[in-house]
Amino acid sequence: MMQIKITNPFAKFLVRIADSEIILGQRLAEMCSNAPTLEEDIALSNLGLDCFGRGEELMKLVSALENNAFTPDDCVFRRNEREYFCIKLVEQPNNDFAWVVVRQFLHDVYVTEIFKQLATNEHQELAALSQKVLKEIEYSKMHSFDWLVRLGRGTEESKMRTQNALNVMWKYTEELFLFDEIDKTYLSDTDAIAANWNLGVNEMFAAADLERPADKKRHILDFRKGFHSEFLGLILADMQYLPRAYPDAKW
Amino acid sequence: MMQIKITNPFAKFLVRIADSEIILGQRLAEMCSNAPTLEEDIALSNLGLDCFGRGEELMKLVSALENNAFTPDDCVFRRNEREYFCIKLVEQPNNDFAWVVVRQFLHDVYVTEIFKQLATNEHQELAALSQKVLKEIEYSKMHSFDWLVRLGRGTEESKMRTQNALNVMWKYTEELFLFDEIDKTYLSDTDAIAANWNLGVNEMFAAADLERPADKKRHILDFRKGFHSEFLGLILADMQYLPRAYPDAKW
Amino acid sequence: MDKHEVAFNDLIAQDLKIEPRDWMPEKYRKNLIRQVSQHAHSEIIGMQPEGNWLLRAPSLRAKQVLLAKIQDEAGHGLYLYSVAETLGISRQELVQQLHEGKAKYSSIFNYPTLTWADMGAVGWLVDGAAIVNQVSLQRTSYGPYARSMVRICKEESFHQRQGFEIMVQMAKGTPEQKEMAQDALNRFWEPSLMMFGPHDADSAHSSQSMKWKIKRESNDYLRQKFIDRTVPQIEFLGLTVPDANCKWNEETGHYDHSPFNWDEFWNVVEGNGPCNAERLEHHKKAQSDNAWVREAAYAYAQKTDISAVAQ
Amino acid sequence: MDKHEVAFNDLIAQDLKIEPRDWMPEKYRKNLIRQVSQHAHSEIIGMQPEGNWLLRAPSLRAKQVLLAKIQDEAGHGLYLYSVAETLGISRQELVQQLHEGKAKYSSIFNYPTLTWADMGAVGWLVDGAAIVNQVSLQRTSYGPYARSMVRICKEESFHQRQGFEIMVQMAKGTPEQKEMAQDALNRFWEPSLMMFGPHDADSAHSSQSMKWKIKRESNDYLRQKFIDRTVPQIEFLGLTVPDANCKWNEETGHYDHSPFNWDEFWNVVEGNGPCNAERLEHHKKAQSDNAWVREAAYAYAQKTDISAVAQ
Repeated sequence: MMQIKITNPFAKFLVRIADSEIILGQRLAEMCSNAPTLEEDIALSNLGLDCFGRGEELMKLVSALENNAFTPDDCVFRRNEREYFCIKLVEQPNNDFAWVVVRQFLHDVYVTEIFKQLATNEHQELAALSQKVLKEIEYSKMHSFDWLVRLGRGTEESKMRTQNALNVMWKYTEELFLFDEIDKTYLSDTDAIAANWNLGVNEMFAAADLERPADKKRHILDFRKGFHSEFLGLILADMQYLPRAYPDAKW
Repeated sequence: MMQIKITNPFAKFLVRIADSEIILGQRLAEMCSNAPTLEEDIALSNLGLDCFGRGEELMKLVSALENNAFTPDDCVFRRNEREYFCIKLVEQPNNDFAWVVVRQFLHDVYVTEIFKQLATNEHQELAALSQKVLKEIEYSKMHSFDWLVRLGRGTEESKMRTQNALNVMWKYTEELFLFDEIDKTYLSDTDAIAANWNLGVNEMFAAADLERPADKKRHILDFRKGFHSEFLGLILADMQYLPRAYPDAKW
Repeated sequence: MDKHEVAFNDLIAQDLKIEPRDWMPEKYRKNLIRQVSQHAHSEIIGMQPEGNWLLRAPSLRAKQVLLAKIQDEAGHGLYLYSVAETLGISRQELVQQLHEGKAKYSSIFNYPTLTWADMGAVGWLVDGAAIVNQVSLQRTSYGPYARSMVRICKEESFHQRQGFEIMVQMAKGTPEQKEMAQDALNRFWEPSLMMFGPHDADSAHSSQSMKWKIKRESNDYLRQKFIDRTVPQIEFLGLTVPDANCKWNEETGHYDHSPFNWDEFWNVVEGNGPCNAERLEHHKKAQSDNAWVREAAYAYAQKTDISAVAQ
Repeated sequence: MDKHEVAFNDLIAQDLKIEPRDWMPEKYRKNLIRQVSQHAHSEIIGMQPEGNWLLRAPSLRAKQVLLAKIQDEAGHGLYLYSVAETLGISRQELVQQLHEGKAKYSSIFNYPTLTWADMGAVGWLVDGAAIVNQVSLQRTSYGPYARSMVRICKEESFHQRQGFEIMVQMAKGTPEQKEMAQDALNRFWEPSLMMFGPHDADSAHSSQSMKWKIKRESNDYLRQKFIDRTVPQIEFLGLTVPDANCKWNEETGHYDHSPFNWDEFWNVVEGNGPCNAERLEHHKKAQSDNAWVREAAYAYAQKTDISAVAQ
């Protein structure tokens, strides 16, 4: 059994983002052949491909920072639930299409702010990657924003479903901003992230005629310590099955 | 990687039944905390426990016939899709409660006939086990029969859902009776199985006021050669995750 | 004080049982309904965190043990709902209260089960804490509840042993297994101690419940009993108590412990824990997805009744 | 013969393209709609057997390649629906015909994908067979269809290479991987050869289609071309052709093959194959589960149109 422990603080910081993108990619991949229209199927695949792409690039940096003790694939396919550090938001299921776009938008606004700050990071490769990612996310954000407006202002049913998805997933936005020392080391201004995120989502609430759910003090166990919703374990069971079942195989 | 190949013909025969019971158990376990009533939740758990129980006993016989080259757990948790030999019927999902009871009933009537013939098998242990199993199955069959009558004669909706589940799953009944040389070696009268099964299901159709779907010539690839529906692979991914992920661990 | 109340107080004073046919103060009835229904709902909602690992149980034995355990919990829930029914409330009403957030269940079930070791920790710690409480409730003043506790305790202690067995297997297993075992202990230790409820001084219902002998021992007493029993088991497992202040105190004859995070406790009780929304939603969905089945069963029963009359 | 028909026949005779604005015989139009829609539906339904392994793709690269491939198929479907639309039928009508079982799709997609090696076999054999057919259709007489084939062929041959790469990886991998590769080949070999359709003598639409140059090569010719190209690839992989009669024939200059199981072929075409019901049901469910989204988008478009007018 290969044991993958990430110890370098910069790698710890990056793997949080990498894991989040890969798990979101996995959720988007689930939508393949299940979208409302063929055009949307193609659009969601695009978003998924972008997630996997940047997830992989980030994982290469993580792997390099850990002296290539493991490959990016090892990192994705051989860590267990407690060794994953994705945000819980991206683990949430595709209960209906409203969940898909709400999850995407809340994520997009958040990572926009993260990558904006990383775009000027002194680590050249990371900075370059972040600049590229910002363009992808901008597209994704517009896409999910547009859908939220259409759903929020479409029919009674679409409004109700979208508000419901928001109410449920809102719970997983709090932890995004509970930055720890590691975050604060690599992000230039963590306060700005929360402030800008709030601007971004409030703009959407107004445009889509949706209600901002109440912010509450919660106890949901921090993703930075590898705490997850119960969904993650099930995602990993599928995702990791083959490499786990055939440990000697190359794919 | 442990390779589990079953070569003894008697073991090949038994593993078909064992696999079917275990996969059905897995489907019933999925219903845990999802049944229409608490009483039914308990009843379905009972059926599931019976499936796992007899699956394990049969797997012990398989293991013994293969000179204990592998344990019953190895056999369940370390064979892949193509090495499983369950009937496709039991792989079908719990789309709604009608699927659960239709699948159960079609299965129960079938294995009743199988175990009736095995109850007089010269293999003493198998005969004794079969006699015990027949009592369990009798209970299960009554239970699913009762539900089918209630659903078939309940509301418009329940009738429609039940007939639909029947129409879909009927397709997986044909292969049950395409007995091969191995089956014919260990079953005393394979013709009687099909005949009695037809009597049993026809009785149910009459009692539940449901329509018997048309029998057609089909090409669905025989489970006896390890051909499955796409559902099996996904069932195995969950079921086998832990033993695959931690090959050195004992549980 | 009317004669009914005198008779009731007399029964309580003599440590005799109150039975469904007996007169009882309205507040006693309400208090009991609250407690029994909370207990029943806990059994039912408690099926979910364990159900989460049912399909992934790593051996045939583990799978059967877990499924049988969850089935027992359903059975306990059923039994306890029927105890509540003797107090004049229907199962349907009880479930409605649960769905409306008016009735609570044990807050521990709002924590997620994240690895297989959690199946050990839940059985060993959560069922263990429950038993300590339930043993004391075998002497509760309401007869049907007291008798249900006798039966339930037997099964629960079986569950606890099975949970401990999983912990032994993990703690004595591979390094990864041991790590999972320690991690599960870390996560469930404090929440399971808080299961006994607030400290005696802060416990809203405690004093009246003790007077009526609904409750027989105080929260802190039971909690300490559980700690004193469990710490040696942790040592036996070769694991570390996840509380640096948890040491044997010669003076008190008990293990000390750090102050608990009651903010967290109340936050989770009030619905803001890791899985509160998911647990309730799961239960509601199972009910609503299957509404058509219950309607069909009802319709069939009506039809067959009518034809019975017609014959 | 009226002047339109003369002009049409003339274009066909000169190997020029028929364009949407051109007059065409009603049967030509219908025949084309049937063929193009069958092709479009095949792309769409073909997403499912591959989608089945998307969540289980065993490496980041494999996952991205597979997702991109399925996305391309959706794109091809979209493109082909729009080709059909130039013939005067809407996408909605086409999908309805699919759901009603009036329109077909390539029967190969009714086979299940049972192991990861199937992702190799599908890309290599199924896309490979499709390409052989599609290359010949680059010269089909209907302009939009011919042009779509040029673009689609480029992407398909990319897919085929990627499928072959998976086969190489598996065939040259561990013994289990090689076993999976051989098994996938065994299962997909004959069905992919039957993809070219019945023998020329038994092909219902062939002769008229050839006359109209919708179809440019016969089924048997294309099938033989595919076999001749693929057998050496099987040898390269170190795998065994799952047909003992498949040997090089010096006289014909082609590989021989055993007779095919046409009973199986027709049985699957008629809806009685391993996954026919599941494929169609999946497509219907995606449509019906998302009906509210399409309604919302429509309602929103209506509202914003009205407000545009009001301004």
